[in-house]
Amino acid sequence: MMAPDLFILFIMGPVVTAAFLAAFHKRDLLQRGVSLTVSLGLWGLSVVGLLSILQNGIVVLRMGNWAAPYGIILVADVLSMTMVVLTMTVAVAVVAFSLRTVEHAHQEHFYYPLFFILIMGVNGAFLTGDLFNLFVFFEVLLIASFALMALGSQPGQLRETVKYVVINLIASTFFLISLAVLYRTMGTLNMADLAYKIQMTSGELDPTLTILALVFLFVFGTKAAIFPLYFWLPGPYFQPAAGLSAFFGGILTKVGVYAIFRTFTLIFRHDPSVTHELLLILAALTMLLGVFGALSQMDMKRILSYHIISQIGYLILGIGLFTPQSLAGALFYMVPYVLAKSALFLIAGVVQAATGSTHLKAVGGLQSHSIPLSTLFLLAALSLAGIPPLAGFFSKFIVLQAGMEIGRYGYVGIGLLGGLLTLASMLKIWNGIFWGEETGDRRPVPLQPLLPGVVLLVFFIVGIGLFPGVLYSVAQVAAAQVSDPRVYIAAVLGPDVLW
Amino acid sequence: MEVPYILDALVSVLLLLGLFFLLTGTFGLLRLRDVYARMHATSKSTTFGVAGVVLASLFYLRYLGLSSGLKEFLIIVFLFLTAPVGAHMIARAAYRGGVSLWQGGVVDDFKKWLETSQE
Amino acid sequence: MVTRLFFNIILAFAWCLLQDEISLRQFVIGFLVGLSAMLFFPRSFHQERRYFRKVTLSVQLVFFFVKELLIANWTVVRQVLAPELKIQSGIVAYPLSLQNDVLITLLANMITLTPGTLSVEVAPDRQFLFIHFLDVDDVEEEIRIIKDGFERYLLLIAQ
Amino acid sequence: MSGFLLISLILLPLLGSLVAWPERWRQRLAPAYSLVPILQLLVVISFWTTVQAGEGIQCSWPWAPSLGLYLSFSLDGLSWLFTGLISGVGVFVFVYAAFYMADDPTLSRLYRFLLLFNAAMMGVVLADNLVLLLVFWELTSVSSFLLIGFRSHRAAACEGASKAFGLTAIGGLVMLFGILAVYAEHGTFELSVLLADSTSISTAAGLCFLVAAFTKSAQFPFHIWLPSAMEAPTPVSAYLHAATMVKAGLYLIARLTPLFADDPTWSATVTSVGTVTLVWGGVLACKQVDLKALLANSTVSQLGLIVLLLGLQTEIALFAAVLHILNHAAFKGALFLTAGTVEHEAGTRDIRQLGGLRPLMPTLTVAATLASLSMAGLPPLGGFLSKELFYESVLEADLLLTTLAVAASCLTFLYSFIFFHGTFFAPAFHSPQQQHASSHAEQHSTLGLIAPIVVLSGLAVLFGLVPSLAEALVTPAFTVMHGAPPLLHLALWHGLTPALWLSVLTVILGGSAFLLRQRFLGAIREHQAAYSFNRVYSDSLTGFTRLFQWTRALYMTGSVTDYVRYLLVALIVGLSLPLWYFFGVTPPRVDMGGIALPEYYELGLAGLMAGAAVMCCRAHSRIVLVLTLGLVGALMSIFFVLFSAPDLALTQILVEAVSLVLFLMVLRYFSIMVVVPQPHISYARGLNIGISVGIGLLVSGLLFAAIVGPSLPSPIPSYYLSNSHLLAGGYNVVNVILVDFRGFDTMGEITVFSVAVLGVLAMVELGVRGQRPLGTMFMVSFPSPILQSFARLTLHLMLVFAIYLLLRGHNAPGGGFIAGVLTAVAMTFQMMAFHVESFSQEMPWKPLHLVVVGLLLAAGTGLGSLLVGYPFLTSAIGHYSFPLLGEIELVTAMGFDIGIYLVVVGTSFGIIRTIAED
Amino acid sequence: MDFVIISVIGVLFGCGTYLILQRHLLRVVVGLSLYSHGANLALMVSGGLTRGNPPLLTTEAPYVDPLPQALVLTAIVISFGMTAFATVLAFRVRQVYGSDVVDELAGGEE
Amino acid sequence: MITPFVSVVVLVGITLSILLSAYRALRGPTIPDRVVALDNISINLVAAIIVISIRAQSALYIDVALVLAILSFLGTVAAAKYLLRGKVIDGSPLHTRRPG
Ligand code: NA
Ligand code: NA
Repeated sequence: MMAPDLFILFIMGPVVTAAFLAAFHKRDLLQRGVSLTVSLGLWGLSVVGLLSILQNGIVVLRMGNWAAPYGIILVADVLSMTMVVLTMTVAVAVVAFSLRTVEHAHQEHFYYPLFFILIMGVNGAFLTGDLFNLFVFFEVLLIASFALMALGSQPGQLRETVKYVVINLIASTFFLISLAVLYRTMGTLNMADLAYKIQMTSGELDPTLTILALVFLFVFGTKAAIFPLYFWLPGPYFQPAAGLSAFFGGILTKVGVYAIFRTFTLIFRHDPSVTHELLLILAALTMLLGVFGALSQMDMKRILSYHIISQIGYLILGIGLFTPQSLAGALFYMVPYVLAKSALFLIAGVVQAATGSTHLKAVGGLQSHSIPLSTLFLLAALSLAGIPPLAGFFSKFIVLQAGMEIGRYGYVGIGLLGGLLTLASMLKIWNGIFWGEETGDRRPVPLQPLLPGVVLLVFFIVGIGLFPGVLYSVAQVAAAQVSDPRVYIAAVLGPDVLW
Repeated sequence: MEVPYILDALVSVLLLLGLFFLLTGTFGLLRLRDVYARMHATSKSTTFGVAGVVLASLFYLRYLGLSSGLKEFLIIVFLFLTAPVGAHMIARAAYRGGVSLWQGGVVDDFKKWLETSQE
Repeated sequence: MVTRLFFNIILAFAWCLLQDEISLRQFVIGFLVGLSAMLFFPRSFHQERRYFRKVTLSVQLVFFFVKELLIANWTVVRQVLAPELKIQSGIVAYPLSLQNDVLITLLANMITLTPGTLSVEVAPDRQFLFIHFLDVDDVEEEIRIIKDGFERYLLLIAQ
Repeated sequence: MSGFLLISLILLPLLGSLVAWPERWRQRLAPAYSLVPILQLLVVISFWTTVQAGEGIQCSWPWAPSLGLYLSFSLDGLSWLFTGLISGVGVFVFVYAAFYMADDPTLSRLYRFLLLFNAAMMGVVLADNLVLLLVFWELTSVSSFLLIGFRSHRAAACEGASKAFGLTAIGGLVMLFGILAVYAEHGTFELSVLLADSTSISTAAGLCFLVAAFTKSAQFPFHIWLPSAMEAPTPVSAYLHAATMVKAGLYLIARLTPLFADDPTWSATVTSVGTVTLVWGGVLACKQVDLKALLANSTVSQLGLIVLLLGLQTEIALFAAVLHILNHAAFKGALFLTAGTVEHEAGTRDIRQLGGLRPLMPTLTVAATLASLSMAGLPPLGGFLSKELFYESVLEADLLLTTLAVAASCLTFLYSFIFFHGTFFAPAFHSPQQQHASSHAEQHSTLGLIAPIVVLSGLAVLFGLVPSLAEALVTPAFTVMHGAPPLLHLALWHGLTPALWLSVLTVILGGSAFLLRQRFLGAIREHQAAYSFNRVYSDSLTGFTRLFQWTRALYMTGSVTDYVRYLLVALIVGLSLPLWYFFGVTPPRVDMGGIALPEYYELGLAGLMAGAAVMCCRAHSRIVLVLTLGLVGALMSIFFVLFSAPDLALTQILVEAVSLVLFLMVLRYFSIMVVVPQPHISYARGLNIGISVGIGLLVSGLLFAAIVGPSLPSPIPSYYLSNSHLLAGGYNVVNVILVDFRGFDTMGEITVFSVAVLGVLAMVELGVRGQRPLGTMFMVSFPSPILQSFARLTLHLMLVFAIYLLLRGHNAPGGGFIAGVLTAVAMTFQMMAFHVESFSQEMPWKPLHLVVVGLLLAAGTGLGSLLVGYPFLTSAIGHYSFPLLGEIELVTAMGFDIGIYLVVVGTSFGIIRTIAED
Repeated sequence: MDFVIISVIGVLFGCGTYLILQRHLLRVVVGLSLYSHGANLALMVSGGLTRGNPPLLTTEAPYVDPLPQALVLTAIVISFGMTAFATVLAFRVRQVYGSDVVDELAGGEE
Repeated sequence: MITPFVSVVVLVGITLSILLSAYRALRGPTIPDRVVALDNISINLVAAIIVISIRAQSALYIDVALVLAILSFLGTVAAAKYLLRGKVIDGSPLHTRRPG
């Protein structure tokens, strides 16, 4: 259906676009037009790509025509391609939102080029089948996010960028350390090759692998913001412009989650009773502490920032339960949650545009100001809180169903409690911003033009809620591919690999 | 690879000579009383010491056919060009930065000139 | 134009040095490389004339310098390793006859590399070169060597 | 066909709620929404024969079969009764609302929310799939939330809405747990399958459903949300919070009753919760002075009564339960609407300020009194019938229950009388002017505000006078619950049964309490319970928020130092355990083969490196810090030389040079040469040192484990070594890896590098300039002619050297990056010797363009291979001969390398220039 | 040799940590640089520090493992970009805030 | 064949020389002293690289030595300029700044 070579476009398309836009960084119309066109085009392409993979199986690209494990390969399986589709969906929404909201000075200072580099890094991280290459793409998305976070050089931005930079660079260093240990022990960096070698050995590497699993968990967990590594997140994610917050909050931490997902299903599956049990404990603590933090806040964007953490907990829970159903659940969780989170951050941006603040005490009564806005918020927020029949409900439903099936009632209970507290904090935002006294200055900004991006995201939230079976069947295929590493290994190393 | 003993001896002597001057420069750096005096040691002895070592490698590697020795020559030229410029830059910076001569110096034309040109 | 050509030829030779191979092929490549470097990184050049005389003088200067250098290092070794340090140092203004910056640079460098002296500063009007003397007892002797030795050669080259 | 008719009950309101009239006619067309419940009622009536015959209607569509989800609906007697209630009461409420909010511009929105609720409620009672039921169940909560908070500018409304949503959401989540448990046990969500299956659901799952039912039906201790929900407009209160939504819980209990027929835990839980709610609600109702609050608490109490009956599970009790559901809907609907009309006309709902409305509103007085009397359980009204059955049920049970039942009925009697007496019959409280004003208002009072009440209380009377009507309506529902048609028959006169005597006793006690109410009511009303459940709720809410704020403030200090500490301590703690296991529990056999022994000078260099690192820590002035860092970098390159890595050594040195310049350039913005006082040895310093030592040991330990632990052989190095020239045309394997084998890494790497310049440009050019640097404290001095002449001479030599390194990169140490940084160093040196602009303005290009061209060149080299049908970055080798130059080997990877070169030159130069110009 | 280098890496990481935990932003940046030096050495160690010729096919076998060298090169370049960014960030923070003391940059959590 | 042995001796000697210079770099007392000491160290490192390449019988590291010499010079000049003017690279002499 889709030529395998075209999958490179999800990585190289953005970078060529970025270079082009950087060259013409003062051309206003060009910047916006090209950005929208390219993001829409890549979005469409990503959907076609996903369909193609669902139909024809995993696509493997050899960079430079070198076979694994010698060259770098890109692997587009359902999991990674779903992430790419998700990324591009959010990207389209963010670009649509940015067209109207990005300050002219910021646009002239490489807002769009940096954003496309960010997309390149994210897509690269999702698609790569090589751990060192994953490191490289992590760095790509990191430096793009550094630059975007600091864009504007306001004191608050610079301050938070410092935190973000320091923490992430530390994590990156340990990523390198773990790669060093990995190469020393396993003699390869290719994920499929690693998985293959681990499958072929009989336990003598297990202690080393457990150590490695923990270092990788530290690295990816820091990026994903799980307990006890999440402390850095809320501050920096509060700062940037709303469109970026949406992308950061929606997609960036998910790269870390994806990496955990990938490594803990493909590579570190030697001793789930240690590694995955640890994931479960961390997931529970992440879920609770994140939402506790959210409840303690009085600003919409801050509440949303803390919620990122809490929701990460659910995803890790799905991975930690480590059954095909729970993995499908984790992937299913990812999609609506990312959509809702991004939509909510964009809505926060609209609120900011309309009133100049997102603080619950400074704003109020927006419901009467814009019914579409408040409806969109409610749909996204209730989805996040897991209220049926919105997509978020089924996310929670599937993960918890998986937990019930293997009798992990405690974690199911914590998951439900987390859902309740999420609802409480969403209601807090609703009460503070959309209901209550009409406070806060109203700026004469037409809000309707800011909404198409949000509408797109909410459309999918509602759509998935009404037809959960579609995404679930995708998630099941993904889970089937992920649960049995042999599928992945055979796709990468060739079907005639010796077992 | 084997080398004729005369080359072996030449290289060893040059190396040891180089080391000797390098160490001399460093001793000067440690012993002399102010930064200007110390720079005398490093700009001359150290440069000379490196030159000795480079010469050793020039002969050695050229004999082994690994190098025509032209690049080593380039290094020597470069070192002899840069060491004084560097010393000059530090000296003027130190002087203007207020690092005084040891014991105030017996003669200081520079100070006089600076004072008159400031007026 | 001539200066540039001369410089370009120097660059081509430098290329051959780097390649460890002096041949026409490398020279041509070196010339092209040097040309492109000069095209993409254009900088102004001083006018230079009478190369051959200058080259001869330069070679003489090099030999003179190497001789002084050897003496210098021995002096420094003696001073550094002497059991007692009884050095009276100071900065002396040396009146310059040269006016060309490149040649002043060469002079200053050679002064630094010779015993007991170190160039500290050139006056902006090129009137003086300020030299740090490790031992001010030898000032006259040193200044004579500079005046009659290094600076004389350089003045000849400058003409 | 009947299936579609069935789901039309849900689709009609759902579609209706999506209809938005155009702004101009919105107010006038709003009442048209009332057509929906009317149509629904007709549909419900059309099912009468089916239900009467004891049959049901089932329909099902696949939704997400892989998840066990089906859109399956079923109608039986029980759901039919509820559909009737929803649509029937709906008709009255919709009509009433049209008049009640005639001039309110939000009426249309109210209708749409009500329709949404209506659809959800229909869904709850019709859903056959448990998940589907939960979907509608939560939808009722959402619509209730929107309706309670309808007057969103009032803080109390928002608070009430959240409280209702929050508490019912607890139920929803617990129910989800129960549903999942059921699925884990039985593998299905279909109610009909579960009900048909003889294997019963486990008690634990059952209790989950009960919690949901209790929250929804405002059972103790979740009852607190219902009085707060009275902030909703009165039609909403009548519809949701009296007649329908609160009965969803009852529906759920009733629906599941057959499954728990012999479950004592279920029965005991339901009965006891119902009893407590019954009594406690009655007490609270008596205390109230607000008409709606009184009714709300009475609703709590009445719901408790029904729950109690459902828990008893006897035939009489179940029959009484369904009967009372019907009766309660009628009289409570009427009473809520009465409260609304009274407020609408008199402007207040405070019972102490009301009174004497009888002459002004005679019709309303009659209707409301009859409804109240029905609630009080007096004959010949509907309430009497159900109360008689209630007494019979408790008499069958035990004495304690009977006593409590009588007490509760007395309370019911009392508050019913307080309600209608206080409103209509008590002496007027108003001053004459107010009286006049309200009577003036009453003349405008339309039929629409009275008629629905009259009809509803008429129904309450009718159910008493014609018991067979009520019996006919509830029998199908009862049959579903009980599994068999009822043996008993309703009649007003049952003979002198014990139940009748209890009724008499109730009237006597209740009547005396009413007469004596002045003695104690005032005192009770004044006396605020020291600790109500509402207080518990709000205090725990604020308490938790404070706790969360406090704990967050404890660790979220905003200081990056703290965050780094957490991170590293987590790492130390997390990794030391497996490392201990690795070395301590299963010590590996150390294989020293292949590990080279160090030479003396290598040890010395290692010591130097360690010393330099420590020197960095101890450097007091920043410039020494920076220079020492440069020393560390230089030593790194020596290590690379020792490790036979010339490319790395070159790269490291050059990078160090540029970094050094960069550091020195920004240094002037920091306090220069000021000796930074070392912090005193303190807790923090000790902690820092501890963490530092820990991390150092940890990293060493980690690598030590990697070295001594088992390892697998790698085919990769030998592959690279044997194929680098053969397949990729390069002798420098490292460079071939960089531009070919793993060229994709390099693509990412130069992207990182390019972004650095974009980020720096943006960071420096945007935002405020801030304070000027401390440059003024330095002596102004002229540029050094010595340096300048030297710079002039060396620029092109260095450039030629750079190009030499670039071109030879594929076969010898060098390559795009090294050449690029060397070029940047050369340019930096020019800028140092001259002014930044005197150099940069002479250049015929801009750094940004160089970056872009380089990036596009690198990308283009890779993408070019796509055009000829090879994967991205596939390289090609060609040999070409040129005049004078001879034969030259060209590899496309060279294009890639040149791209790298351009990016690196542009970026390095761009960054340095940007800072220099600032 | 491996063990010597491992010890050096440990020292680099220890000192890096100490600097990262210092009060001044510039020291933090220097600490991060020490970290990346340590990580690069670790990558070198991962190839096994066997004595051999550089992986240039113009010299004679045995060669050392070329892959770690390529990885380190990439890592050096990336960390160079990162350090450049971080340095300029520190400088802008100092400019805009008037302070580079990390404690004074605390906040942002309300 | 005494060169291999002599080269080790020389390398140890150079290491010693570097260590002694490091003492000056630590002691100071003035910043220029430290700069001079660090410059001396890097020149010693150049010598070390050359000796290592003699030991390894490889000309590959000559380039490294050359580049290190360049770095050493550049660092010294940069530090000197920093000490002298606070600015490593001077802005426009005419103070023609871009607006912004
Ligand atoms: Na508010
Ligand atoms: Na590279």
